[in-house]
Amino acid sequence: MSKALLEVLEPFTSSSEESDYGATGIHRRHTTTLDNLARVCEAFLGAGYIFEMLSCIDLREKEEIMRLCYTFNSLETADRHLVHADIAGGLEAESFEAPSISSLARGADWQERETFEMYGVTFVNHPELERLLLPEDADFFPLRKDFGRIEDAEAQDD
Amino acid sequence: MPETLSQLLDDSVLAMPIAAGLIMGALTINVLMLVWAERKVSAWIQRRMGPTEVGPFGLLQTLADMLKLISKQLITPSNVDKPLFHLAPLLAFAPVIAAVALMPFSKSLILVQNDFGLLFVFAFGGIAVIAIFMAGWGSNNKYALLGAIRSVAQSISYEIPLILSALSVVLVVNAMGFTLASGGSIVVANGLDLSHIVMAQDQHGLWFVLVQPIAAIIYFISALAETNRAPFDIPEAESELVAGFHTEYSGMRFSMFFFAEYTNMLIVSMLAVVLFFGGWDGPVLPGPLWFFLKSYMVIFVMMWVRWTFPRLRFDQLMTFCWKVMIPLSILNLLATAFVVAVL
Amino acid sequence: MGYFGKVLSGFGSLLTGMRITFSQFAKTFFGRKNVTLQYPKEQPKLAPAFRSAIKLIRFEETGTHDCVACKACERICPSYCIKLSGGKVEGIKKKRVAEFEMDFSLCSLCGLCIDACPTDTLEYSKVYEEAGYNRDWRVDLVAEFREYEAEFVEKQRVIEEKAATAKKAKAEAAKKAKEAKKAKEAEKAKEAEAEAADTAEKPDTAEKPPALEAKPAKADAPAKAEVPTAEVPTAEAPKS
Amino acid sequence: MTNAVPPEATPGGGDGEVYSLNMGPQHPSMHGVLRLLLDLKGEEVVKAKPVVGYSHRAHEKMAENRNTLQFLPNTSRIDYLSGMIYNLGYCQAIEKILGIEVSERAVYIRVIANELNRISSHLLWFGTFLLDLGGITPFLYSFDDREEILDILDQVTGSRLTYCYGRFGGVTMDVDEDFLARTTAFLARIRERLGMYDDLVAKNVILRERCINVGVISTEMAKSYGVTGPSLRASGVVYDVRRAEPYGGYEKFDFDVPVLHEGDTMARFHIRISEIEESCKIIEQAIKGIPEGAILPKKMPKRFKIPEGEYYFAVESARGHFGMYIVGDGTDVPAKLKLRTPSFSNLSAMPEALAGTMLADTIAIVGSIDVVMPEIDR
Repeated sequence: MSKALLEVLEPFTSSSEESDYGATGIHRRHTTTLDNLARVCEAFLGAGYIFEMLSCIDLREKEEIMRLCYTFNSLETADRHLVHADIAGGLEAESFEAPSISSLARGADWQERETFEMYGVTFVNHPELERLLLPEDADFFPLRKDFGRIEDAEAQDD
Repeated sequence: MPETLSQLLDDSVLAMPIAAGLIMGALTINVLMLVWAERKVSAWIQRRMGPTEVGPFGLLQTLADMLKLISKQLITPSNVDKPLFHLAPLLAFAPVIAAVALMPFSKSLILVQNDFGLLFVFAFGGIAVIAIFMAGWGSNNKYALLGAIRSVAQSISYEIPLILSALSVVLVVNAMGFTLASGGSIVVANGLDLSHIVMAQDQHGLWFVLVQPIAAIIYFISALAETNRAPFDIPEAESELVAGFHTEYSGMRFSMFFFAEYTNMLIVSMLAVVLFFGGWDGPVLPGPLWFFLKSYMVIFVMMWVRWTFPRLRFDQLMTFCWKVMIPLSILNLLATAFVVAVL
Repeated sequence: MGYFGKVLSGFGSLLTGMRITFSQFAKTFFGRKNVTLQYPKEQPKLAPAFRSAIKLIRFEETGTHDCVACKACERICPSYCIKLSGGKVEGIKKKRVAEFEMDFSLCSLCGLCIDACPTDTLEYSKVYEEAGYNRDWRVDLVAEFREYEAEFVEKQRVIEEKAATAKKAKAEAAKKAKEAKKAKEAEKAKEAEAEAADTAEKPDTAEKPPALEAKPAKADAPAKAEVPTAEVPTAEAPKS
Repeated sequence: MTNAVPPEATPGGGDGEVYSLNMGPQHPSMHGVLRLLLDLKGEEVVKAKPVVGYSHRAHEKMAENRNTLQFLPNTSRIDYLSGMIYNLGYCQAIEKILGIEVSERAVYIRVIANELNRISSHLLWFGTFLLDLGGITPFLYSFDDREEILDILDQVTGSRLTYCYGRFGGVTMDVDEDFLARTTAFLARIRERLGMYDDLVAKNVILRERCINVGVISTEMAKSYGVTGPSLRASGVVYDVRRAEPYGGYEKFDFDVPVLHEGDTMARFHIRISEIEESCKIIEQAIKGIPEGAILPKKMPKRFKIPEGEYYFAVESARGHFGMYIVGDGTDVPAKLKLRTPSFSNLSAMPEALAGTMLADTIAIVGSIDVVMPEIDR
């Protein structure tokens, strides 16, 4: 990881810490805000990194947030950066919104669609934010923690 | 003493039904054998066994398949153009029978003797295109329509080199002024008469494949395209068009297309034998047997080609036709004409 | 390479292809060798590791399985396709399985249950024609062992009784040995007082026999619990 | 997936020249259950829209409801064509998180199994790709070869497709001399066959016409879409997870990462064929160097609890970068397990790569990036 990139990232990230690559497979972890997400993404892509993965963690119950996790990786030497961006909102929150980065990294297009349908996170300015894997008329968000718990299913069976 | 079978039949009222029945029966058996052969050849090329269960060596497998197809319900999809949809298989089926009638199986075994046999065969071949287009258009299916459009463009394009290469042979026969001993009288060979072409080769002991090798190759490639055989099976390219023009057909209607396809193969290979491989000419064995043996050898090569190559793309197919085949066949024709004129 | 060169080399590549397919054709047609397995007529040779539906092992020594209904397999199964019940059986200490229902239509053949089994009584069967007319494919794995169960329980009871008596005997022997040792030690102390040079040999020889007797009894008891032997004479020999 | 014709697929501009064609999910050459909504102008593709999700099995949700060990059989079903690589990749991820030591012998066995699986996956791709182009015979030849691999793997794992061969800390079954001998014999065989395929297929003028300059994916485009695996290496980027982030003992082996710069279908074809050769090289070295020893650690914990934290481990599957993003919360059930599958990203680049091609090329291009639908849907 070059110093220059770190300096570019510095104003946009609220925290940035080294991670033990051997045990976690991640070199560095950053936390940013939704407003700065696009800047962070731009910085990484500008430094020749590729957008690798977008995921989401449902932490509504514990921390009242929906956490977006982006990883960026360098193709030349393994250098994986995990970027967190939290969307505030508890269990009762109606909607979750985040800026889309699909115009910067086109690979994010489908991954954002998947996150949208699985977690109900709306990506603003996404070119066609519609369901990817699930039927178009599905009105649930399967990967949220309160969906399809085994206890619920068992209770239903009984 | 009637000279040919057709003359024998001319004397009888039953001539037409008998001839038609003979042809139908022979062709049905031929198609059954060809489908079996295709499956066996493909299996052997692919290190498999092919049909083995029904009958000896699986010979009756196609018969069983045919019975199955006949007994199937005829499905007519709801939004098809009914007249076209129903007529197309018949139209594909009829001209191939007519074309076979013109073939000279031996000197005396010719069902219909015609001075312009070659032209008739090509003319009947042209009708098949209409049938395919009717099937594709009438099916009201995009895949079928695409297949039909491709088929029309392909057949019409490839007819040109096909005819041009055959024309080279006709030119040789006509210009060389072969004289044929026919029924006691001497006639000058007519290049458009199929039996005359054979007799010209027969009497001089020279197959035209040696005289016109380029024409033979062009003829063979164009014949593959004419019969929609791989690598030119673009009208029914199953990897993109499912089954092309006969996507919507099933049961007996489908088997009629199937029948036409395999009979077409027989016709073009018979014509190849007539034009380039000396027809019924051959030692020991009777003429018709030689004729069929040679035809089946040509068909074997067609099958061999089919199970070896990937398929061309549509635009490449047309490019190949217009930029390679047609210039080459014209060049060949001009060269032939030049040589013939000089000699 | 001009126009004709291209056409010719293309044509050449086609001929190469045809040569290859013809050589394969010849191998099948003239060499009479194909790669097909005519399945219903020929049976495939199953690898020794072949994984199919699980079954209970029939141990040679006992003539039956050794499932103790611990439910480790039921807990680990990712498809939740194992349901078993069982427990204490009258007369013997060992727990035994009563019902072992396995839904093969759900099983994914991962083998985690086999890894989890503490008594190693599960193995893959060699059934490979797994087809049926409906989806209900629940199999009672202990069904084939039921008729042996009473016999096994009886044998096990005998073994356990013997083990119990052996244990008693062993305990008594140990007690005796202890007493003997104490006596010897007392003696030894006395002797040590009397004679310092002779002490080393005597207690050794005196201690050995009880130790030998106690050891096999100790080692045998757990071994038998795991793999109970039907014919006991070999196991009995050291005890009597 | 109900609307047959989305609004944008209806004829544009009112000229009636553009029509939509629905390819799949039931179509002879759509790999698995891919559906392509094509807007065509004659034979030319104006717009292609892949519709996926027909084989969605909620692997990620299942991971959140099972403990780490129970998720093991799922892994080889994510991509059933390189199930071994996924299976062992998952094992390696958990081992790295928990710091479980893998014996040297197990590492070598895993490498052999992985590479055999990679070859079998590439052979299957070779066959089906040729099938897409209308060549049926090479398909059966390659399946004949693949059958041999399946037999070899069957001998040691007991199954032919969904292996579930790995365990945390090693593998389930040890290999014997017979296995190694068969593998060596297979390497000789496949090398000879590759020569044959080269003559029969790669040099064939029809195939070359069909493949060269068809479906070009530029380096920039590949990077932007996160295309990985052979498709990325055909576009001129030397990126192989086995090289970039060596895992599972790959650092011990000497192999090349083939790379071509054309980015077209033919380049992808050649990359996969060279990868089969490289895999052969790796297997050869592994067979030569395989040490004696145990295949599983003696003492293993019953439960594999993932410490609190976030982990990302990647392996190189036959199709590219397969990443597992695991979030642990101290229990043995992961709080989150995201599977970053290569085909997902590779297919997402397709709308752009397909626009402006011919209908027949569409099949060739989708075939050449080697998508496996269950892997996309998960």
